[in-house]
Amino acid sequence: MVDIAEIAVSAAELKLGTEPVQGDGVRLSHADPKARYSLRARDAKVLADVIGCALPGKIGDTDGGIACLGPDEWYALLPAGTDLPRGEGLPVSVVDVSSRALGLVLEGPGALAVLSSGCPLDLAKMSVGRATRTVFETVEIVVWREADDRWHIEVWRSFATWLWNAFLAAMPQAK
Amino acid sequence: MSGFRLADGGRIDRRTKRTFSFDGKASWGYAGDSLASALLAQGQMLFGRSFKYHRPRGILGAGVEEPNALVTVDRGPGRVTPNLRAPSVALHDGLAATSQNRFPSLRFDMVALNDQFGAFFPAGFYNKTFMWPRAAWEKVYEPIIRRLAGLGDSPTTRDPDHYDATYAHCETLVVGAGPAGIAAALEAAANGGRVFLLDEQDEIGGGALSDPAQWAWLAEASAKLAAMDNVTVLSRTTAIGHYHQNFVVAAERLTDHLPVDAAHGPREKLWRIRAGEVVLAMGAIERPLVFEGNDVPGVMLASAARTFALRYGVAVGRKLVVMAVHDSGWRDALALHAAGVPITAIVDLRRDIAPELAEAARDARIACYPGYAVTKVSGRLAVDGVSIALAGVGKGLKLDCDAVLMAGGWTPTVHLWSHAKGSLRWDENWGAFLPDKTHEDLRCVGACAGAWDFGSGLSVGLLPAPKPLHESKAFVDFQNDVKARDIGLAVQEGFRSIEHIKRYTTNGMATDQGKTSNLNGLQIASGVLSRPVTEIGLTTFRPPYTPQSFGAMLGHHKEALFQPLRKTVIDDWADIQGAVYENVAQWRRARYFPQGSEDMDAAVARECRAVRSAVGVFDASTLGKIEVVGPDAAEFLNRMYTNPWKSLEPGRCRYGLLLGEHGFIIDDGVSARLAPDRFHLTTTTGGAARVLGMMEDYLQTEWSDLNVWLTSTTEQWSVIAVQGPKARRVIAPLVEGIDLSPEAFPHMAVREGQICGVETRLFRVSFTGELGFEVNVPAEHGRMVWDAIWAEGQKHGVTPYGTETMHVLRAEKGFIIVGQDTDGTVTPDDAGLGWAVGKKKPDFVGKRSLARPDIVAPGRKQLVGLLTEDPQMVLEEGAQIVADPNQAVPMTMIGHVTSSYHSATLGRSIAMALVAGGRDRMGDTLHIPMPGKTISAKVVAPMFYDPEGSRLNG
Amino acid sequence: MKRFSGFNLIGEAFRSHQGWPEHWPDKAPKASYDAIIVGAGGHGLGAAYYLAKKYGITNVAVIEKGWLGGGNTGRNTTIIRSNYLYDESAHLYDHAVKLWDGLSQELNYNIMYSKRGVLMLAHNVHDVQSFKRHIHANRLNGVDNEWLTPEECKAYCPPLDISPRTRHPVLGGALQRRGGTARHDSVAWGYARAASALGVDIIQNCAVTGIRRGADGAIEGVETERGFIASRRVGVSAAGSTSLVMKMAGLDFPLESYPLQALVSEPVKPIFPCVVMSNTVHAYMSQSDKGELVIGAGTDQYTSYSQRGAFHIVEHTLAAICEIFPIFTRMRMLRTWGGIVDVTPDRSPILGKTPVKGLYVNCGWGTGGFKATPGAGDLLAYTIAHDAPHAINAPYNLDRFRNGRLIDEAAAAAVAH
Amino acid sequence: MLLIHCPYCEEARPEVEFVYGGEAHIARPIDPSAFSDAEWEKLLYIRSNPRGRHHERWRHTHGCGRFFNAVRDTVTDVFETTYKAGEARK
Repeated sequence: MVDIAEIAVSAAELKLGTEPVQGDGVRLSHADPKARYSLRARDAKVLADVIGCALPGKIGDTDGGIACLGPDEWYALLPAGTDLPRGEGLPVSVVDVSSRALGLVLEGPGALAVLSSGCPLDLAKMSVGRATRTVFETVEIVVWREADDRWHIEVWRSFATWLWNAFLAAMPQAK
Repeated sequence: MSGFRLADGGRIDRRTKRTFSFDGKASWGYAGDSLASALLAQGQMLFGRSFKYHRPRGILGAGVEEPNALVTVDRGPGRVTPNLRAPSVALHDGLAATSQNRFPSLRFDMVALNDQFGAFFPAGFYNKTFMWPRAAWEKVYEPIIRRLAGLGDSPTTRDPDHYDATYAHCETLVVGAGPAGIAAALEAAANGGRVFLLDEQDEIGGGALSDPAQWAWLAEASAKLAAMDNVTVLSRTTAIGHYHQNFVVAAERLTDHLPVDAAHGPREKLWRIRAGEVVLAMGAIERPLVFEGNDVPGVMLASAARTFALRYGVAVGRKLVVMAVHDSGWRDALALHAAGVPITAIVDLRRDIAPELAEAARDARIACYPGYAVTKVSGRLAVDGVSIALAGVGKGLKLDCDAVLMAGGWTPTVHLWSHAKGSLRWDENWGAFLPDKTHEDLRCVGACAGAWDFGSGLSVGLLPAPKPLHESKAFVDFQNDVKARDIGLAVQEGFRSIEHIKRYTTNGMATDQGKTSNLNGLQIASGVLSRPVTEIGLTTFRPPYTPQSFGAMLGHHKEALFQPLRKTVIDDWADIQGAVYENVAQWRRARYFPQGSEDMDAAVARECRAVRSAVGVFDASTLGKIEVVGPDAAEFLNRMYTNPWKSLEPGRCRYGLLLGEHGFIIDDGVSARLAPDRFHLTTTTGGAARVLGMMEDYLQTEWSDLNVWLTSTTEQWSVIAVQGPKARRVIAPLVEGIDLSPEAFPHMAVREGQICGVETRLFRVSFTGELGFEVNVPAEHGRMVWDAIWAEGQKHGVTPYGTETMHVLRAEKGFIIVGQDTDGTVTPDDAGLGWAVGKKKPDFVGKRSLARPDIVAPGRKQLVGLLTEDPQMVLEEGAQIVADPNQAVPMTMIGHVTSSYHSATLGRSIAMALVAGGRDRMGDTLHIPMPGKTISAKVVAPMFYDPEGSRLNG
Repeated sequence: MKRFSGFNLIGEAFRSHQGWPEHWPDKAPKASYDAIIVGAGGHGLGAAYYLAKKYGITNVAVIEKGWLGGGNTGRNTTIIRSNYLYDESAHLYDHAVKLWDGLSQELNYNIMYSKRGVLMLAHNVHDVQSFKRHIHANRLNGVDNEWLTPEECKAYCPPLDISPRTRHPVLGGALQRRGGTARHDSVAWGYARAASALGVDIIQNCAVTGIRRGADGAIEGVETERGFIASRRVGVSAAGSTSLVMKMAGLDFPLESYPLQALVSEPVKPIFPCVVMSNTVHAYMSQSDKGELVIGAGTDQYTSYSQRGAFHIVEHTLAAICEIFPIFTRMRMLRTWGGIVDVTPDRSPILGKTPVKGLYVNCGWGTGGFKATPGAGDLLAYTIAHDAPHAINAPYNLDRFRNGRLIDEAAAAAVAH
Repeated sequence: MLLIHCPYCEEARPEVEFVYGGEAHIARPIDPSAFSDAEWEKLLYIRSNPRGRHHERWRHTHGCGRFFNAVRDTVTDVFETTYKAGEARK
């Protein structure tokens, strides 16, 4: 006789927490609000002139809140409200994506283990100050190592609830 | 000796008793026992019943190779696990195990009658019978076969346990923590890299756990490993498989060894490890010997008896006979003797025994029978003696005993090596395959590399016997009841390849995966065929190394975390309003908003009327959005879409139709030009990622000269559709900086400005046929703006509507939904969208395919409208259409209904359909045969409401 | 051929089964044949059998590079069904289902065809529309396929979780009662034995190394590891290796070969009474007569001949299985394996003539070839015997990739909106 | 899970970050309308599907986002090399 009890929590009932969660050796919280830009250009110099900021030159490097994600792509995490010039008519693309993603922060000695529970990169070898786009299981994220024990994770808004809860599930085991 | 527990020795903790039950009977053992050792200590010899004949079976091995002693462990509701190997089940307080595959009890099993009739069930018997009468196969034979098959019972309720998973990285991964693995780990760790050492047992040590002489060393090495920061030692962790580029997957068992009330956290953990170098130190497994009666409970591997005695302090009998063809059997016998286990005799097929072994046996007063073989084991539920004969056929004698130990030589564990596609070579000395070459950074050490001293011996598998092969009951695969004669029969019936023999006899396909049977099967086939083993082949090893729970494989992806469910920022509002949802791609969307006891039809009718007569609001945020920016943006879109884009002025919108290169519609959406070098594209909800990927493909690989970039903005913008004659009045008080007058802001225009104090891209577009706006605001403000529109809308009778209403409204206007009215085989012309194809454009994606012969041939299915003769009859979506309803099955179908609704606006049903040559059938009556009735409908243009579009321009 | 029957089985039991002859004698290749089939899978052996049985061509060789039935025939999850959407597909697969019925008796070999029903689950409105379309089309084509409510699905398959709280709630299902499974190895062996009895030579361990064409371009025979074998008619039924064989004949084919994985659990007592498929959740499962849960996993994303798939495919597959059937998380995976599936651009097979006279092809079955085994064999045999396709396989020509008349069942189920 | 060297990121990354893009070096013509049906069929559908060296496209979708080319042995799945889009066939 098969008897399948209903699940306690359904995917639809998962909640995105608002307050930080402190676990044993790891803390999960929301990052401060940010202005986010997707910046594109074949020639970094033209783009740098448009936005008036220096751009990191190598994929994975960051500089002043801007990460180089690809050969012609940068991702800027700037103080909320920052308004960048669009460079109209120039061979650049400046797109405001401030609302597209949410920033989550994992910090503490267990943070690496939480992130590694679903991210296949060798994150221990990632230097402080590096950033990259990657995945956590099937969800795309941008990982930014802000300090030895502090990781900033950018995730598209509608995936944040799942990711928050996946982190919560991994936290008790991450000591 | 008390019972079968030796007076001393072993790694068990004799001060700590553990109580457990087996088949409901209370029993006890010590901390450190396995279920098998604890039961053996109580004198239990009978552990299970075999798969096919239900023959009584005891313990064969002391590790994962065990084929017979399978039990079900019950840890409470939802926590029942079948088919666990008793030697691998750690004893804990409260452990409740039951035997399997017997009815009604282990000692008295009625199905064991099968054994009496075993002669009628040789290998492959089912292929030869159960064919007459034909109907009986389904009704009688198959149900009986199915009921008799299977081992334990499946769980029947939801598993309350959770599972963990992680990725891990190391420079060196060592699989197997026996002496060779530990040495390899220590060596690698000294170089400073990250080292993982995995072992499947409860504690590390491997073979050393059964050798007290090594315990001091083991303790020292364990301590040393534990003290090194760069070393991770995982016991109870089985390396399941080796995958490409040293990706090794392992499962760690976290709680099953603990009493239920002490088990917290995940039950198992999946380790997905990428290693620089992999060192396999997986050891070797002793082979049984194949002789008459080798499956009677009490006949087991010599190495198992050694482990039970020296690791667990249990004698497997009081009078043991060893049947060896290998030195290791003698060594084990001597070790057992030294530990106080009474060895009566050593029988060895070899005439020449190494003098030091023979001498030591003599000193131990063990009778030796060189040149002899066991020819028969007497006893049914337990051994009570063996017959032996010179060379198996000569003069015989009987020996009194209660257990028989088999020493048939050793098989290196090359499974993971083989997973990695490493090649194997046959080694005569081992009588087994050894690792040869690999293209991975992978090596074997210790016994699995063939680098271990077990002594020497024969590799015979089958012992010589007085009976001819076809009469013997000598088992090769114990669990699956494969006898040596079954292999003989397979060969006789023409099966020559080892893969055929395996599949025909099922040798090696049991839950032990052939760990003790593969090589013996191969040897026997080789003997019967008189061909060398290497010509018969080797069955390939596939992951997992041992059976692994589904739960461990899925890690966190269980229940609520199975897959993300995407929700918009307005979803919570819809939830409070009692919306009924539907899943679309990864999203959930409000389908309709029932009030009171309304069903879907009533709610949708009300929502439709509201939009047509007043105003409705709809959360369209899930639509895909792409920002296309750069000097060549218009040129790029012109190449991607079917229609012209270069002439579109900033501030205006255009419907875009996207084809695959095969010429069929794959997506559509309304897009806006915000500036000469900036477009805001929309895609379907489900197509967003696919369209972006496709566009990136063309941009990067075909037209890399274009200066244009694509950015997904799907989640940047919340989209609130405000539709209906009063739409302008609802948003007007909220909007700043945009002239909303029809003259300044016509249909298919876009303006940037502010709404409720935040920036907006305001589209004047309509998927409903009414005056309409789509308010795009940054998602962080989406809910606030929605609330404001909702509040303002109260003055105008605003009604929220869902996707179902959206579908009805657009169908009344004949707007298609890609994926519903198209199905991947529909061209623009088929869909009546020929107008959206730029005739003068020299090229666009898919254009060339539209000129293929079948695409331009007459008679293609074309999108039309259908009006049923009975206006209240709503056709079923997917219903098939025929011209002649009176034809016989199979009928000639000329099309199908793609969309069908009751239109509250029109007070009748409407439908869209793809019909062969449909546009030439306008006015014709076609037929839709349904079960028990045929519905007639007239072909009309797919436009049911406001064909002039006057309402759009209000 | 000694007849298989319960009576003979009992008779043989009294002489220890020493009277059973070889299923098929191991033959050395003759110098020439009237027809050669390349590839001794179920399809190729079936073609040889029907050539001999129905079309009177008995001087036939089946040549196989490895052991017969060792490719996809012996590696698939044995699902049989015919509830396809398009007329072309419904006719093709239903032709096969009709042959499955009674095949045990025809071959005098119990291939254990089990009509336990194939239930396809609908998880969203789009699935429902698509399945209804299938059901209506099937009904008018005379193919059984019926709609079940979630409760009826649950009654048909009790381990199914139909709670609306799951991530992909079950909204209903399409059930083909004649669908089911068969024992894959037995199909290959049954055809081999029956074909052999009709005079067909089965030649294993004999890889094709070349295809010889005459001055007029027509087929003259095949070069093999064991020498040249002449024949004016060669049918290629080589699944994942078809591209390679066709290249020997100078033909480039619209095929790509992908790794496909499958797995089974440990055997348990009967718990799962039918075949269930869920395209939306990506789960396919049945329980074998032996008691193993038989689970189809997905293909890897890249082409490969390695017969070795990636682990994350297994992870996703088992997560999907446990989502739909949550009672199975404690069941244990016993074996995984990989096959090589040949996939065409429209994921429908190619079955018919080729531009080379005397060269016929049966390929491109992707992940779904087992169910078509008797039909494909029969139609390939027909095409070889008549040098022209049967009406059922005529649409499955190579020309469709040129003229655009594709038969794209998967596209018809495509999701957008 | 394959480990793929991305020629842009200049490091080996896990397969799940990548999307396979089919056979490489099949260039779309400047003027498809000049192609015969047979030529168009070849471009759309005919694939070499070799046993051995295979030139193929990958996109580092969940990384740098770039398409690039690779040479992989389809029997062993071992990558011989990867190189940037636009570079000559290797």
